[in-house]
Amino acid sequence: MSAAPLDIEDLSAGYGPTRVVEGVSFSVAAGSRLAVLGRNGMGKTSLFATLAGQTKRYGGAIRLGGRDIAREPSAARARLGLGYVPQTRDVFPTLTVEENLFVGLKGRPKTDVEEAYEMFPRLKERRRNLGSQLSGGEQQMLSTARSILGQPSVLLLDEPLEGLAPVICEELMAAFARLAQSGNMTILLVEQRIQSALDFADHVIVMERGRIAWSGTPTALARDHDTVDRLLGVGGLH
Amino acid sequence: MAASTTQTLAAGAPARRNITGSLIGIAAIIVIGIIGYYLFPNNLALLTRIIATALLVLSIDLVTGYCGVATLGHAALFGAGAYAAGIASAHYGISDPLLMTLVGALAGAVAGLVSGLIILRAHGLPQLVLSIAVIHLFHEAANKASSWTGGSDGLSGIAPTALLGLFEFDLWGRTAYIYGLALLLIVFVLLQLLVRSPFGMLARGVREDPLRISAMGASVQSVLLRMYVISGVVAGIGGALSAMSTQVVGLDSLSFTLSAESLVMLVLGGTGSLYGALVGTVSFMWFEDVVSAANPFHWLTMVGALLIAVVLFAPRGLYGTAAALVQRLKGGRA
Amino acid sequence: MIPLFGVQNLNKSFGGLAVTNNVSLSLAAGDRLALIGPNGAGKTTFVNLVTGNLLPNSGTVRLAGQDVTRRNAMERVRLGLVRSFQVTRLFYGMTPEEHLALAVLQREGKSGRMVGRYQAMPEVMDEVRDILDLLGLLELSHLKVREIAYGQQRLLEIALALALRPKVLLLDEPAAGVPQSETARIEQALDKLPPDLAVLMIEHDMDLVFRFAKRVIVLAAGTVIFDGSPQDVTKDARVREAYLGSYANVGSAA
Amino acid sequence: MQTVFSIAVDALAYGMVLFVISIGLSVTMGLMRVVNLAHGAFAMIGGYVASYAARDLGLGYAAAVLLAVAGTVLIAIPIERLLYRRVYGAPELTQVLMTIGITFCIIGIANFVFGPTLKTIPLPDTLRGSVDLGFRSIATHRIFAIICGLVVAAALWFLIEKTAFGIKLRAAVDNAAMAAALGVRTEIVYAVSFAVAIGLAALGGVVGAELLPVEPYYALRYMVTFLVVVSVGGAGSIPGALLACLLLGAIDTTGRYLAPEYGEFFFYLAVIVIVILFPRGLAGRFK
Amino acid sequence: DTIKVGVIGPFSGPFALQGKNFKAGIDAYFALHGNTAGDDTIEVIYRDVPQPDPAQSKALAQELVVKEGVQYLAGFYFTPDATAATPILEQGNVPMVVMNAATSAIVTKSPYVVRTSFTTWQTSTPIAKVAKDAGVNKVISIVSDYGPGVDAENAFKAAFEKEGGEVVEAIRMPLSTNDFSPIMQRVKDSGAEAVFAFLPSGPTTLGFVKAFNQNGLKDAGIKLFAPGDLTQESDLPALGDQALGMQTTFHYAVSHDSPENKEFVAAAQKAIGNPAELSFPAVGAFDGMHVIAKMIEATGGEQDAQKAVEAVKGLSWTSPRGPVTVDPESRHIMQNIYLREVTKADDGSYFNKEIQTFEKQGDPGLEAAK
Ligand SMILES: Nc1ncnc2c1ncn2[C@@H]1O[C@H](COP(=O)(O)OP(=O)(O)OP(=O)(O)O)[C@@H](O)[C@H]1O
Ligand SMILES: Nc1ncnc2c1ncn2[C@@H]1O[C@H](COP(=O)(O)OP(=O)(O)OP(=O)(O)O)[C@@H](O)[C@H]1O
Ligand SMILES: CC(C)C[C@H](N)C(=O)O
Ligand SMILES: [Mg+2]
Ligand SMILES: [Mg+2]
Repeated sequence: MSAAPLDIEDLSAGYGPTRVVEGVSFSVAAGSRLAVLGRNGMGKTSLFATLAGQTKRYGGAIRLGGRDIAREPSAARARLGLGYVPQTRDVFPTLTVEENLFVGLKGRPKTDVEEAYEMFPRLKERRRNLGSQLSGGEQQMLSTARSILGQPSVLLLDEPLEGLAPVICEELMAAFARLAQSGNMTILLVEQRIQSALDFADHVIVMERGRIAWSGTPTALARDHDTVDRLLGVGGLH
Repeated sequence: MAASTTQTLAAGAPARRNITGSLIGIAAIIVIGIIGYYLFPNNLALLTRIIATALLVLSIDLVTGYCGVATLGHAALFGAGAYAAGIASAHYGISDPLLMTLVGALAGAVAGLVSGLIILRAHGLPQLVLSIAVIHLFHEAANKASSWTGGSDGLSGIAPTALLGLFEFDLWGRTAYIYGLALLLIVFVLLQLLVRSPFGMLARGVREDPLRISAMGASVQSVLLRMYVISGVVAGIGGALSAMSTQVVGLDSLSFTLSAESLVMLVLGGTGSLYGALVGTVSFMWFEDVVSAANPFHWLTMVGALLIAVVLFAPRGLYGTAAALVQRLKGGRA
Repeated sequence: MIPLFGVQNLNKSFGGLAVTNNVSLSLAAGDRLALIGPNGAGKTTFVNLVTGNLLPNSGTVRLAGQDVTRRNAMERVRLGLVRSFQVTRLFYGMTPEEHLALAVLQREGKSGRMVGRYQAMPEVMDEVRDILDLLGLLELSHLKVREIAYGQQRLLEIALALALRPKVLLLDEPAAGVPQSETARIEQALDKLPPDLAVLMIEHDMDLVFRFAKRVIVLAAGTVIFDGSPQDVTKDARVREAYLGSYANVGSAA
Repeated sequence: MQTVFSIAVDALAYGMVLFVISIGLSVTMGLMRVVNLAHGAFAMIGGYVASYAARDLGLGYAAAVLLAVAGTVLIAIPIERLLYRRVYGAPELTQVLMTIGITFCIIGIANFVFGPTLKTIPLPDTLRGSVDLGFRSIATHRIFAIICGLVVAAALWFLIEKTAFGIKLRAAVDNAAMAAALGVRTEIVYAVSFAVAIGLAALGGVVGAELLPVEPYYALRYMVTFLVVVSVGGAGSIPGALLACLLLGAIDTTGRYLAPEYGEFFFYLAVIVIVILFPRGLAGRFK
Repeated sequence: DTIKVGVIGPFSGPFALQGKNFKAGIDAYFALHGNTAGDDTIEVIYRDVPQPDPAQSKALAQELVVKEGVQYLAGFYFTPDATAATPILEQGNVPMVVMNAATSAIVTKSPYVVRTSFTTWQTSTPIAKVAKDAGVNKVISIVSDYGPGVDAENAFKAAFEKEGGEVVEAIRMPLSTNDFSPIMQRVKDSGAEAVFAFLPSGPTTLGFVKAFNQNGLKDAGIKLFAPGDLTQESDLPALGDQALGMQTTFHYAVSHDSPENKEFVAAAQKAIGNPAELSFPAVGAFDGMHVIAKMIEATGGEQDAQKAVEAVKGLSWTSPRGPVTVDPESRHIMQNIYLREVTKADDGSYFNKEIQTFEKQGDPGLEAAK
């Protein structure tokens, strides 16, 4: 069997003297869908940022398709197949929508942006607008589409549903599921809408103060009311 | 309850620390001032020049460090003070040092208002350009009004009378120095009160996000303009001090060069803190004096190297970096 | 009831794109209104027009009996119209305590004081602490905002709006980025708002919308396509198609 | 009427020379967001290299220009690696401090190596002398400068707006971390852009030397002029910079004809009016 | 004893070349006459004021007097810098020898000021006669808009009108001007037969002269007259052929043909390193040192400003520039002013060739001010 698309071991990271990710280890299989849950400020964003090479790693290994990338700069990781959609979206404000998408192409022909337009027709309508002129939801679409255009083998999505209309959320989650099921993309998802996350994922980890506090299947988590209360602070799921 | 004890601790501690901090600061200025007096009794003119410039740099800090207004034209406020005090003495016989200081402060305030009204019409780079335009206009105006200002030959004939009727402005510059030190202290104490006041906090808010400030119902323009006027008073006092101690005012006091140099001093020391302004001025001018005396022909390279070194090794400025280091050693982020 | 606030035939377009199309609506004291609609429907633009951050092409905005269409944002805030931002806008180098103190001082007309310190003003400090406590930010009150997690910044954003004691409050996606567990805090805060305050909330979190709103307006392509009760909105075919999708089923159950 | 034409020609020529010299700064300031006060210093280095090549080595004008551009870029590369790299993304004032420091050092070194006198770059015979326009004569060299300006403007505009490189550059500037997360090698993009900007500075230094002669203090003497035209145009915008140069060139030239004693007033008042009317610059990308 | 002399000048920055010339002149003096005067050794301390900056000049002057204990202040390239230091003289009992600053009034600021350079009035007056003699009646005056420029304009106008000529237009342009084409258009439109121009020595003169030639004024037969600042020797290599034939009046030309000057030039060129950099501030400094040496001799090394100044009033000697006298009344130097023409030497270099002498010129500026 080939190496796992993503495999991390004893990872720790943080800002200056404060550690916000501590001893995190997990491994995901090709085409799987992992949800990372946890309350505010528990380190989910920091974990993803560390994987993408944007937060200081203090120790531990990160392997992408078996290759150690822990010391690679962010751009090299991206070119090795890691896609990252940050929580803050980070649309390029002075580039047009289309130019934003071009940046995500990683050398593919420019015509391939059509793929993004298929996924989000709204973006096609706004293709000549600047990133800064987009509505909140449109920015979210753009950021997601931009990363997917790069055909990553592992895609990190930090709250991709934030600010999206319910219809779009459904369509988007369905699209993510299709991408994962096609087998060439492994998706890691942080999401506040727990139900959506559980519907989507085949495996869940819950973070608590930088560590993995719970790990298992969505069904197990849904049944484990204690954990849900304690770690997610949500009074039951619907 | 438990929560409320942590609150009182949290709120009380920094408050007390701040007050001790400012007392230490004031004491430090006095001590350094006195040491300067006894250590360099023959160099008081330089020390006085440093004080006058420090007032200008403090004044820039108010708008740049605290309000985030980029300016390369702040010498307009300083020069206005210098020329006003000088003209008062040379043309109108108002030669009492206290009165001259007052005239300088007023003129500085007016110049602050005028340049503020122009400079605050833009942000960022265009703002910087407005400030450059303003200083050039002031400069040209002073050059043109040569019957008042002496044009490029400089305004001479300034003869301040004895301070309080007792202390003459002597060759050694003792009176000028001590008077300057006193002015600096008073200004410094008042500014410390100012930057910690609600208004000071409002100004910091403007620096961080003006849109947010107006969404809170405060007028960004009015905050900035008020700060510009205050800044003008401070710079004007510096200008007046310079006019009194030099007894000549040159066009350089309204120049882009002076504006740029004093901004450099501020950044060197660290923006957004009054100490940074002082540390920056003293270290820059002292360094410049030493290297230019050591090698009058090629010292500029040394100053350039200093600036680069500061950016590389003390990116927040001399004071800012030192302060951050001390914080780090003490541990804790608060 | 006399409307506290209203807009008449408001229009705005960017280039050729009409983003706000003849929108009229009014709010009375005590209203709890949710403004929903697809992404890019023009909700944020609407808020910007109302607050004075954008100028309309035509139409009027009235507030507290005055025509404020040409007044700037600051003056509208002083008349009691306060907003929160969809993407947080905070003073990243300042602490939550300072944020709220500034807001309270500003509201009381004391923000121009050049001597004295807010820490020494008990009435300010008490209020600041109450608000921090309400939103669970007390422990963070002395951290720089750039050091606190995004979700908590969102809470501070709302705290700031509350501290200004508005008459009309516009909340642009207050719960976006706030985890479900913390959304409860926002609801708590909203519950404690003075009953005569009018609130307009833009939100994509339908759970929150349905718990909060007594009235829902749906905007699509800049046009109001629905104005009515939360019960009715899930039954409206156009809204279901344009916005709610299958949520309509879940939502009505909740 | 003849006078009007004549002034117009002067204005055009002056504006284009300004453009050639300052456009590189528009790239560093607008696109790389570095307030590069050392721009003039690199232009000056270009001038010195060309002067040395043409006068002391006896090379032809074209060869001297090429050598100046290549030489200046070569000198700039280590400076970029060691110093500029440290201030990308730093607060503007920190960049001001660093680049002023660099300027001081370059001035000091130039003064030491070449002495304080003017250095000229001898023109080839084809560019020497004047061309008769019928109603007046104009220095051939100025026509050359105008052509240079147009070519540079077009090429640069194409590079930045239309090529994949230009998009990556603009993305890296907007948000370097995000661009990297999308696989853009921001360091390389920056290094190349910096080299382009410096090459343009050197070219401008050489082509503009007839108007702004090369001497050690060049680096500071014209700093403000460059800063002003770039900002008035809107940093990062090629058409903006072109427009600003032509407009300010025209105002300056006319002012100097009509009322030279108020020349400075004219110029800076115009700057104030333009900035107030267009607070983002004539075609500004950014605030 | 060691007598210290403090020299303030622009040793770095845009005017570094002029400061360098101060030092060359002083070094040349020591090379030729030794660094002793009477039984005393002279030591020079340099302080840099790169651009006009009276506050800095005064602070440095004061430091030199009180801390370094200098007995003489000298140098001063810029007028405001000199003026700023004058209040120190009486209190400090220190004479000042101005080696360049060229505004007439400086010597009136204190009885302890002696000047060994020139004034702009002094150098700009004789050219009026030259112009008139060349048959020119209508002149347009173009000067840099600052003190010395205004002086030059007034001096020329006064003298030219006295000669019966007419200044049809007087233009003052900003110091920062670098494109002179529009000014040249003004000249064309004015109908003047000649241009009188003053620009401070340095980079801008190049652009001015080029603009004059390239805009067709030279070809149209319009003449250019100026005081020698415009054709400072150190600028000539850059001006090249453009300047050929230009006539200027000045107090000194490096090419001045006299044994004293040959000796001086040899020593000063050695001191400055690059011979092409030598120009007029060097001779002001050289003669300044001569005056200081005389003062030291007269006082026997004692610090007595009054006595020192008295001793040199009326002093005459043969300077590299020709015969000179310190006018006892004004303490300003009386000297010959020469009309020179830029000429190409056999070795291909350019020089100011003296073609006419106006002997024993005082400072008309002081009289005009009265
Ligand atoms: N730039 C930073 N500097 C210092 N501390 C930070 C920084 N960014 C985040 N932190 C801290 O790191 C911790 C983890 O933050 P992180 O953003 O990873 O949490 P999160 O789980 O993604 O939360 P949320 O659900 O609110 O997005 C928080 O305590 C936060 O205060
Ligand atoms: N300055 C602008 N120039 C051009 N188009 C703009 C500008 N600002 C907004 N738009 C467009 O107007 C439309 C409405 O934007 P708005 O931000 O109001 O949407 P919204 O309803 O708040 O959406 P979301 O729920 O996604 O935040 C969007 O399609 C957006 O791209
Ligand atoms: C013409 C120059 C030599 C005069 C000098 N700059 C002065 O201020 O007096
Ligand atoms: Mg997060
Ligand atoms: Mg929105």
